[in-house]
Amino acid sequence: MSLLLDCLSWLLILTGGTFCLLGGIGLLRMPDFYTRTHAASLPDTLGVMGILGGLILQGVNGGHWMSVIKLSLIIVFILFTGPIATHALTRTALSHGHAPVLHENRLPEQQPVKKDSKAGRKRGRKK
Amino acid sequence: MSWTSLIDHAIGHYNYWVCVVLMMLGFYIVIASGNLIKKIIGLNLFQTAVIMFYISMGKIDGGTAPILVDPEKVSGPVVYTNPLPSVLMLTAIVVGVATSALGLALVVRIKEAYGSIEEDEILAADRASDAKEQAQYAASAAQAAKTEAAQQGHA
Amino acid sequence: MILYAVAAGAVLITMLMALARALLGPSLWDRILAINSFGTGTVLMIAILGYLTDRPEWEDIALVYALINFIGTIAVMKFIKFSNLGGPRSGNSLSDL
Amino acid sequence: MITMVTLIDLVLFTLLGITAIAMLRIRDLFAVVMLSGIYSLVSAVIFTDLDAVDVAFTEASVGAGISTILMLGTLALTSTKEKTPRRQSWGALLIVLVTGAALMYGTVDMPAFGDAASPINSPVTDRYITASGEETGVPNIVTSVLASYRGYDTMGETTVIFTAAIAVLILLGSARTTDAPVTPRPATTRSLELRPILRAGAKLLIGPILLFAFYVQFHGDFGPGGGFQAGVIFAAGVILYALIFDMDRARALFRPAVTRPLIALGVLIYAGTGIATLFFGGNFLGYSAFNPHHPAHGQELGIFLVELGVGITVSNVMMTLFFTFCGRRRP
Repeated sequence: MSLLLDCLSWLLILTGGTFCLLGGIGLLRMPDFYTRTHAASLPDTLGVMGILGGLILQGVNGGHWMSVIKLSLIIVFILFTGPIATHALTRTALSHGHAPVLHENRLPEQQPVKKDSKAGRKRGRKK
Repeated sequence: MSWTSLIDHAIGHYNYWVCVVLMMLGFYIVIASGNLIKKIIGLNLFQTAVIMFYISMGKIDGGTAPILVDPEKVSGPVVYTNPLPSVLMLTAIVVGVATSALGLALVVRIKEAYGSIEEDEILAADRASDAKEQAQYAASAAQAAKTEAAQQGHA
Repeated sequence: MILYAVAAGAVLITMLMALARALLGPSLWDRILAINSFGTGTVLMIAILGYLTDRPEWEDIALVYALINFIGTIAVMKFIKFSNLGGPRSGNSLSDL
Repeated sequence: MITMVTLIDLVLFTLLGITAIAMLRIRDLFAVVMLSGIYSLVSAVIFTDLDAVDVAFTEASVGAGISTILMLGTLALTSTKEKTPRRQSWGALLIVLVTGAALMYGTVDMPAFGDAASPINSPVTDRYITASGEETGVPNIVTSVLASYRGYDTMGETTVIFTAAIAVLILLGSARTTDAPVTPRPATTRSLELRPILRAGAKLLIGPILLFAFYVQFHGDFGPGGGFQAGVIFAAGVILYALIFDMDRARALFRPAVTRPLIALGVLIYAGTGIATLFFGGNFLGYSAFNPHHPAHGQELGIFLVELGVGITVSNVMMTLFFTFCGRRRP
C-alpha cells in the first residue's frame, strides 16, 4: 500500500513539475501577452494539481491528516482563483486596447505593444 | 585559509551579505531618489532586509520551526530554531505596515498641498513662497519705517 | 526526500522564469501575469518546504497565499480599470472587469 | 555540506537581490509596487525556509496583500510616474558604499549561518524552548513568547499600530472623504452589472477567508498564526468584498462608527487583561494569577484574551486604512 502510494506520488509530482516547467518556458518564450496567458495557466491548474496531489499522497502515507485537508483546500482555491484572475486580466487588457499580435497586424508600425497599453490606460482614466 | 574553508565561509555568510546589499539598496533609494513614494518603498526594502538579517541569525542547522512537536511522534531530542527573532520581527512587520501607511498618508497630503510628490519641486515651491513672504515682509517693514519717519518729521 | 527536492527544483526554476518575465515584460499586463504565476509558484514552494523539513502543518501559509494572491491581482486590475480602488461611484454604469 | 534547505535559501536570496535591483532601476512606480509584491512573496518563502513560520505567515498576509493595496491607493491619489533625476547623485552613492563596506566588514566576524553555538542562542532562548510548554500550555513557542513572556513588548506594538491608525485618520480622515453614502443604485441595476464570473468567485471565496481568519485566530496556539495574522486576513476578506462588490456597501457593513471604536477596544482588552491580573493578585500581564492552582490554565486564558485584543485592533486598523486611502477622492 505504502509503496503504491509512493509510486503514485512520484508520478504525480513529476507530472506536476513538468507542467510547471512548461508553463515557465511558455511564459518566457511565447510572442505576446495573450499567448503567454495560455502558458501561465499550466502551473495554475495541472502543475498545482500534480504537485499538491503528490504531497497529499505523501501526507496520507505519513498520516498528516490536517495537512491533507489543507492541501485539498488549496487545490480547490487555486482552481477557482487562477482561471478567474487570468480571465479578468485578459478581459481588462483587451478592453484597454492591448491588441493581440495576429499575423495580419504583425507589421512593424503596429507592433508597439507597450505604448498601446499606456494609451489604453489613459483612455480608461478619462471615462 | 584553504579553498574549502573559504567557500564554507562564503556559504555561511551569504545571507548576511545579501541582507547588507539589500539594506544599502534601500538606503540608496531613500537618499538618492527624489520621489516620495519611491523613498517609502526604499524604506520598506531596508526594513525587510533588517528583518531577514535577524531571522537568518536565528536559524539553526537541522532545527525545526519553534512549535513544539508531540514527543510521542518523534524519537530523540528535537532542535528548535530560535523563536526570539521570530517574535520580534513578526510584530515589526505589522508595525512597519502601519507606519508606512502613515508615511503614505503624509505623501497624499503633500500632493494635495503642493501638487507634486517630487522633492525638488516641493522645495522650489517652498522657496518661492518663502521669498514671496520675505518680500511682503520687507515691503511692509519699509512701509512702517516710512510712516514712522513721516511721524517723526511731523513731530 | 529526493522527491521533494525534485519538486522544489522544478518550482524554483519556474519562479525564476516568471521573475524574468516580470522584469522584461514589455507591457504592464505581462508583468501582472508573471506576478500571478510567481504567486502560484510561491504557494507550491511553501507547501513543498513543509514536507521537505518534515513539518507538514505549515500549509496554513500556503493557504493564505492562495487567497491573498488573488486579492492582490484583483486590486491591481481594479486600479488599472478605474485608476482608483474605490471603484465607480455615483452610479455610472460598470463595464465588465 | 550543503543541505537542500541551504541551497533553496541561496537561490531565493539571489532572486531577492535581483528583484531589489530592478526596483531601484524602474521608474514606473506602478511596476515598482508590483515588484515589491514579488519581493515580499520571495521573502515569505525565505522566512518559511528559515523556520520562521509565524513571520512568513505575517509577511504573506501583510506584505503581499495589505501593503500592495495601500501603495496602489496612494498611487491613485498621487501619480504613477517618477521624474527622471537631473543628475547622478555621487554623494549618495559614496555614503551608501562606505556604509555598506563597514557593514560587510562587520559580518566577517559573525558566526556562520546556522551555527547552533552562536551567541544569539543564549540561555534565555533555551528557557523559552524547554519551559514554555509546561509553563503556558501553548505548543507554539512564538505565541507564548509573544503574548506571555514578552507581553509588554507586544502591548507596546499594538499601541503603535493604534497610534499610527489615529495619525492616518487625523491626516486623511476628515476632509474630502466620502463618508456620506453616495445615493445607492437601485437593486435591479446592481444585479444587472456585468461581472458574473468575478462575483461568483468572490462569493465563494469571501466566506472561507473570514472563516479562515477565525481559525488562525483561535488555532494560533497550536500552529503558526495568532492575532496579528488573523486580523490581517479578516481585513483582507472585507477588502476583497469592497473591491469586487461595492466600496459603499462594504462601508455600510463595517461602518467607521463601529470600526474606529473597535481599534481602541482591542488595545483596551489587552491592557484590561493586564489590569485584571493585578486584581487577581499577580503582576501586570502575569496571567498565572487567573488560576493559582493551574498556572498553565491561567496562562492559556491570558494568552487567548491578549491575542483577541490584538486581532480586533489589527483587523480594524487595516480596514480603516483601506477605507481612508481608497475612499478618498483624487484632488
